[in-house]
Amino acid sequence: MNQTKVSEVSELPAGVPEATLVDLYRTMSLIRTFEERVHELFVEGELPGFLHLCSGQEATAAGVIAHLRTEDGITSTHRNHGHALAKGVSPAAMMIELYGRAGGTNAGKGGSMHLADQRVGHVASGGIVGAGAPLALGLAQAAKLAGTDGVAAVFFGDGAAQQGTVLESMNLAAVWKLPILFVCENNLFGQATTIGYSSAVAPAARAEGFGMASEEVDGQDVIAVYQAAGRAVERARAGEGPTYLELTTYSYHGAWEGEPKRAYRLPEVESDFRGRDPLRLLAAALAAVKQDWIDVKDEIEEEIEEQVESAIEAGRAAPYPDPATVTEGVYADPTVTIDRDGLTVH
Amino acid sequence: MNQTKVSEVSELPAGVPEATLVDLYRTMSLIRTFEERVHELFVEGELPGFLHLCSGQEATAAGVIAHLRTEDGITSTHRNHGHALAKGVSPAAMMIELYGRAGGTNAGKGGSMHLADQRVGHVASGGIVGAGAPLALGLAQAAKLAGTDGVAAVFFGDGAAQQGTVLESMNLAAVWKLPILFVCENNLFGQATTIGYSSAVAPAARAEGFGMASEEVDGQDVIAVYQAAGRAVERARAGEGPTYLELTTYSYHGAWEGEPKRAYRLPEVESDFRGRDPLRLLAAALAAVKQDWIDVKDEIEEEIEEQVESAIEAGRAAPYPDPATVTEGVYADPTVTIDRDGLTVH
Amino acid sequence: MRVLSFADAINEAIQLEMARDPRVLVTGEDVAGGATIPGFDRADAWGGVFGVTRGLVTEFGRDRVIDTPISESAFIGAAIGAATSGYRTVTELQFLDFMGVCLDQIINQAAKLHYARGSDSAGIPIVIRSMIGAGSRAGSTQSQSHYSTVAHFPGLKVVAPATPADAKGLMISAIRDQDPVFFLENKALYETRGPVPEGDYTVPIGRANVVREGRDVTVVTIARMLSVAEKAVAELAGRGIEAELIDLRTIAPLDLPTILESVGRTGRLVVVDEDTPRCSVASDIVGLVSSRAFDKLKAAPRMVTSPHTPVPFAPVLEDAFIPAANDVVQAVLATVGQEVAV
Amino acid sequence: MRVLSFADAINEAIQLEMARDPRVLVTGEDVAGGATIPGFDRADAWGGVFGVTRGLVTEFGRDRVIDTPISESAFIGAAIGAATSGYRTVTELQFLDFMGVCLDQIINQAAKLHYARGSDSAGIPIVIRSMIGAGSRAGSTQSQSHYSTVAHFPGLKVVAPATPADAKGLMISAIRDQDPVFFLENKALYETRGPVPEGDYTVPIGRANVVREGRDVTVVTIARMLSVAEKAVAELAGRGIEAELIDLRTIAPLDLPTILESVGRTGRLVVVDEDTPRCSVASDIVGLVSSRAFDKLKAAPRMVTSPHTPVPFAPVLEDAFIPAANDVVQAVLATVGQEVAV
Ligand SMILES: Cc1ncc(C[n+]2csc(CCOP(=O)(O)OP(=O)(O)O)c2C)c(N)n1
Ligand SMILES: Cc1ncc(C[n+]2csc(CCOP(=O)(O)OP(=O)(O)O)c2C)c(N)n1
Ligand SMILES: [Mg+2]
Ligand SMILES: [Mg+2]
Repeated sequence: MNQTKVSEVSELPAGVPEATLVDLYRTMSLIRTFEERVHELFVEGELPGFLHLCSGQEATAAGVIAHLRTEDGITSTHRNHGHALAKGVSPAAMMIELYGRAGGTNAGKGGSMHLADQRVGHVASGGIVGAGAPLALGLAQAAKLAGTDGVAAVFFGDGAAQQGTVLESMNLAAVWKLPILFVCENNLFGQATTIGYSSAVAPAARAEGFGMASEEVDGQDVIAVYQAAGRAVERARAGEGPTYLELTTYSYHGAWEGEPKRAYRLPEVESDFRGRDPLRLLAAALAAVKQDWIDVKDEIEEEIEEQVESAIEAGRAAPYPDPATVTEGVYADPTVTIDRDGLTVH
Repeated sequence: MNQTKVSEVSELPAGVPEATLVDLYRTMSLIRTFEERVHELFVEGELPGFLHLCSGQEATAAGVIAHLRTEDGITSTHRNHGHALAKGVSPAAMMIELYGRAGGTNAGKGGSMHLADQRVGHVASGGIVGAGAPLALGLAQAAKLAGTDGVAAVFFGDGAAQQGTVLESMNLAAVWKLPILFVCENNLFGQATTIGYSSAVAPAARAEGFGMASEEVDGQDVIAVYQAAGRAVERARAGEGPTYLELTTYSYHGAWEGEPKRAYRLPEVESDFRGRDPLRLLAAALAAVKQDWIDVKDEIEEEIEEQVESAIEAGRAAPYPDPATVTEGVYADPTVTIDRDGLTVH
Repeated sequence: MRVLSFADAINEAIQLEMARDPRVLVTGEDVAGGATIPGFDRADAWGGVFGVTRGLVTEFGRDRVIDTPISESAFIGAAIGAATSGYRTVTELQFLDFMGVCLDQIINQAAKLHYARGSDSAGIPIVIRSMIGAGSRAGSTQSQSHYSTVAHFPGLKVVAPATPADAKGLMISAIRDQDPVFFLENKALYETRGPVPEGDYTVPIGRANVVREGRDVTVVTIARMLSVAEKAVAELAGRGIEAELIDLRTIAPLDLPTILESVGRTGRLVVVDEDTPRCSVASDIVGLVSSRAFDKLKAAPRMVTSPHTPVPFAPVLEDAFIPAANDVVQAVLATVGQEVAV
Repeated sequence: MRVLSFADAINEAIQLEMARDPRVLVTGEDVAGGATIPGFDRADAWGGVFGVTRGLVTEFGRDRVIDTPISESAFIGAAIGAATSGYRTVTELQFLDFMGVCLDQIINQAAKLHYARGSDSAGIPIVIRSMIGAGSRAGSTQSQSHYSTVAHFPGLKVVAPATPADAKGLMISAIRDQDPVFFLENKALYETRGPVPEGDYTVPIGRANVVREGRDVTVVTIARMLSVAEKAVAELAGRGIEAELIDLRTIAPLDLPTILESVGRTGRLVVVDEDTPRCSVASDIVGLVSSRAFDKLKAAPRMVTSPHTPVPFAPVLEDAFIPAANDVVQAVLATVGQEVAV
C-alpha cells in the first residue's frame, strides 16, 4: 500500500492550485475560530451541552471534504463540528443548535454530538462510537446503485477503530467494493486511552487484511491529507472500491469540554503537535509562494471572525423551542397519531 | 507469517510420534461415527433438534485439541460436536442431551447447539455466530492472571470470521497478548454464502493487521493441523500471544440437518474434499509406516462403534426431564427465590 | 379465495413492492443464496433459510436482492444509510435472538435519526424482518420472542402478523412506511395456510384486529398465540363463556383504543404472549388497561406468558415453556370465576 | 455518620471487595486511564470518565484494573469467560445507551450460560456498571434509562441505587453474587452526598426499601426518581396526603411482595420511572400489581414516565422530558381524586 511519509514542512506541491490552498486555509480557519469561540462560550457558562471540539484537527476535515460534492454523504462522530463546517453546514444553524434554540440544524433535538444537515450531505453524527461506519456503507451503496460516481466518507477516531462495528463495516465495504473512504482521525487517544494500548498496530494496517487500500498520512499537513484523499476519492469514483486513510493529529481541547484532568496528556507531545499546527503549516507554505498572502490571510480571518460572531448572535437571538415540541416528530409517517405514551389515537 | 502449503498426501513427518497419530485417528473416528449415527437417527425421526454436524471436518477438532490440557478451555459454535468429543466430553452424556433426556451434559436445557461441559474445558458453545470469541478471551485472561501456562481456543467458521464480535476480539487478544488460538474452520460456506463473497481475502490475512501471528493450513490434513496448532500453542504457553489458524475443510452434511436444498454445493467441489477425506488421508499415511495398522484400525473402529452404540442406548434409556425443572436453575445464587414470573418470593 | 402459506404471502408482498418500486431492496444472509457461485443467480438460489425470499433474485437480480456476510451491524446500518438516500431496504435479521450483535443500529440509529436530526427528514424507511418463536427444538439462542425490547424504543414500529393475509398486507404497509418497521415472523407460522387476496392491498400498521366478538372476556393475542387462543376460545364457548378475541397485529404503536373499547364491554382482560413475563408486551397492555380503564374492569386482568427462564431445548421442557390453550382457558376461568365469587 | 458522595461510595465498595478477594477485577474504558503512558500507573490516572474507579489502579495495579479498547463485546465477553474460571470482574459499559454494540454477550451469554449449561455451574459472577439518566444535555444517545430491556431477560439481575449508602451496599452484594448483575448509576446522583457506613456491609439484591410510610398512596420510584418523588411527597403532605414511598433499588428480580403489602394498605399506586413508557418497568409494575392485587386497588394505578420520544438535547426540551415532582403530585392527586369522586 502507498505510504505517504510524514513531511516536516510541506512545500507547495505541483498539481494543487494556489486557490485550493487558500480555500483549505479558509475552511480550517473557520473551524478553528468556531471551535475556539464555542470553547470560550462554554467556559463562560453560556453554552450548554456535552462538547467535543476539534481544534488542532482542522486539516482532516478540510483536506478530505474538499474533494466531496454536496451530494456525497458523510457520517461523523461526537467530534463533528469540523466535518459539519467543511461540508457546508451553516455556522449560524449550528450555533443556534448548540445554544439549544429553535431554528437550528436539528430543531434543538440533536445538540453538538448529533449535528446533521442532510441537504449538504452531513447525513449523521452521534454519540455511539463507530456507529457512523455502517450508515456510510449505505450512502455509498445508494450512490453505486444509482449509477452515479458519488462517494461517501465516514470519519471516526483511533478509539473507534477498535469497535467491531467499524471492523465489520470495513469488510463489507471491501466485499461490496463500495465507493467509500474510511477516515480514521488518529488523535492518539480515545478518552484517556492511548492508541498504543488500544491497538497493537497502526489502525491503517488492518485495511490490507480486508482487501482495502490504505494510506497513513500526517494529519497536521493539510496538503498531504488533501492529496491522499484525492487519490482515495478518485479510486472510489472510478469504481475501484474503498480506501482507509489514517490521519495522525491532535486535539488541543482534549477529550471533551470540562474533562476533569488532562495530566495524561504529556506536555512534550502536545507541544510537538502545536509546533506543527495545521493552520500555521499551511500559512507558512502559502507565505513562501504567495506575495499577497498576508493581506489575503487577514481578509479571510476578518471575514470568518464576522461570520462566527454573527452565528453567535443568531444563537443568542433565536427563540427557545416550544416545550410541547418534545413529543413531536418521533415518526416521519404523517398518518401516525399517537399520544404521549406512544399509543395510537383513533 | 508462516504459511504451511497444502500437501497432496501427508507422509509421516519427523517429530510426530506414531502413537499420537493413532490417537488422532481414534479421535477423528469417534467424531465421524458419532456424527453419522446422529445423522441417521435424525433422518429416522428419532432425534429432535436443530443439528449442525461436522462430518468431514474432523481434523480441525482433533488436530488442535490434541495439544490442549483438560483445564485449557475452549469455546465453540453451533457445530460443536467434534470439539466436544475431542475435548473429552462423554459421548453418552452428549447423546442423552441430544435425545432431550435428563442426566446429559446440559440437563436437557442446551441441546446440540449449546453443548458444554466445564469439567473438561468445553466451556461454551451456542447459536450466536461469533459469540464464543469474547468468552475465550476471558478464559485466556484467567489463565494468564493465574500465572499458569494455560491456553484457550475459540473455534469459529468462515462466516463468523466476518462478525464484528470476532474481529474486535482479535484486536483485544493482540493488545492483551493473550494465550489464545483463533481457530477459523473455513468450510467454504456460511449457510449458502461462499467465503469468496463474505470476505475479499482469506480470513487469516486479517491477523497481521491486528498484530497477530497466523497460519493457513489444509484442514483435511490432520498432521498439518496438528503441527500448526502445536506451534501456536507453544507460542501461547511461552507468553508470545495469540495465533490465528485458518483451516480449510468441508462439511459433508451441509449447513444443517434438514437443510432444504444443497444445490449451491457444487458436486465437483464436494468430491474434491471427499477425495481428501481426513480419516482416509491419515489412514493412508499410517498404513505406509505401520505394519499392524489394519488390525489397529479395525480395533479402534470396533471400540468406537461400541462406544457410540452404547451412547445411543444411554440416550434411549435416559428418563425425560421433569417438566417442572423448566423454571429451575435460572440463577446460580442459591438465595434467590422467585416465582414463575421472576418475582421475588419472601 | 386463493390459499397461500404464511411464507409465500410474505414473499408475494415483497415481490409486488419490488416490482412497483425500483428503490425497494432486499438484503441479508442468504436472502438470495449462493452469491458468486456460477449459475446461482437463478431459481436454484435459497431465498433465505426458510425460502421466504426465494425467487426474488431470479426476478430482480443481485443488485436488488443482496446476500451479506454475517455482519448484522454493517448491513442493517447500510440499510439505514441507504434509506436516507431514498432506498427502501427489506433487510433480514435472521432470528430476533441475534439482535444483540446489531441493536445499536436499530435503537440508536434507525429509531432516533429522524427525531434527533430535527424531524424534518423523509424518515428512515427500512423493514427489518426477523424470526421469533419457540418450538423448533433450537434451544436458548434461536427460539426467543423478546420483541418487548424493541417495542420499548420510540421511533420504531413493530408488527407481528398471525395470518397469511395479514402478513402480506402488513408487509406491503411496512415497505411503504416512512419509518423503520420491525416485521416479526413466527417460524411456526410459515407453513400455515390461509386465504390471501390477490394483488395489492395493505393492512394498516397500528390497528389491532377483532377476530371474534364476545361479551364475557377480552383475549388479546400476539402472532402465533392467536391460534393457541382460538383453541381455548372454542373450548370456553363450549362452557358458555364467550370470549372476544383481538389479534394485536401491531405491537408498536399500540392500538390501545381497540382494546379499551372491547374491555369496556367485557370488563375482563387476558393477554396471551409467547414472550417471558418481565417488562413484556403482556404486562405493558395489562398495565395500560388497568391505569386507563380501571373502572371498566370487573376482575383482575391476567397475562399468559412463558415463564421467566431461557428457552430450554428438551421437547418436554420446551413444550412446558410455551403458553398452551389450557393456560388460556384457566386464565379466562379465573377472571370469570373471580366475579362469580364476588 | 460519615458522609460520602454516591461516586465515592461505589468506589469504596469496589476497593473493599478487591482488597478482600484477589479474584475481583475491574475492566472498561479508562477505568484506570492512561495505560502505557509512562508514570500513569499511579494516582494521576483518570479512574473513569467521572472518576468512580479512581485510585484503584494505584492500589491494585494494572493486572486487576484494566483499561480496554472501545470493544464492549470483547471485554464484556471476556469478563463472562473469566467468570467461568472463577474471576469476578466489575466491568464498565460506560453508558447504558451503548448496550446495542454488546448486548448479545449480556443477554445470550451472561444471562443464559448457567441455565443452558444445565444449571450445575458456579454461575456467571460479573458486575456490569453502566450510567443512566437524562439532564446532562448530551442528547439522544448518551442520556437514556432503558433498563427495562435488560430487566426483561431471565438470568440477569438489575439494580439501580438511589443513595450513597445503598450504592455501596448493593455494589458489595453485586460483586459477591453468583449471577450477572447490571449495576445502574444515574449520572445526576454521582455528586449527591449522604451517610455511608464504614467498612463491610451489604444491601440485599431483590429487596425494595420503604423510605417513608404513609396511608394514602404507594409511590414506587427507581434510582434518581426517588429525589423527585420526595419533593412531591413533601408537597402532598402539606395537602394532608400521606404517601408511602418505596425505593425499588432492585429492578430484577422484582420485589413485588413489598409493593403489594404497601398497596394492600394504601389501595393506590403511582410508579415513577425516568424511562420511556412502552414495555417499561413502570408499566410492568402497574400490570403486575393490577393482576395480582386488583381487589386491593381503590383507584386506577398510575405511571409517571418520560414521554415516548428519544431524549432531546435543548435544555427546555430535555427538562420537559424528565419526570418532575409536579407530575408526581398530579398523578397522586388523580388517584386520590378518583376515589373522592366515587
Ligand atoms: C460504543 C461506545 N463506547 C464508548 C463510548 C464512550 N466514548 C465516547 S468518546 C470515546 C472516545 C472515542 O475515541 P476516538 O474514537 O479516538 O475519538 P476522539 O474522541 O479521540 O475524537 C468513548 C470511549 C461511546 N460513546 N460509544
Ligand atoms: C449473529 C448470528 N447471525 C446469524 C446467524 C444464523 N446462522 C447460523 S449458522 C450460520 C452460518 C455460519 O457460518 P460459519 O461461521 O462459516 O459456520 P459453519 O456453519 O459453516 O460451520 C448463520 C448465518 C447466527 N446464528 N448468529
Ligand atoms: Mg482519538
Ligand atoms: Mg462455514
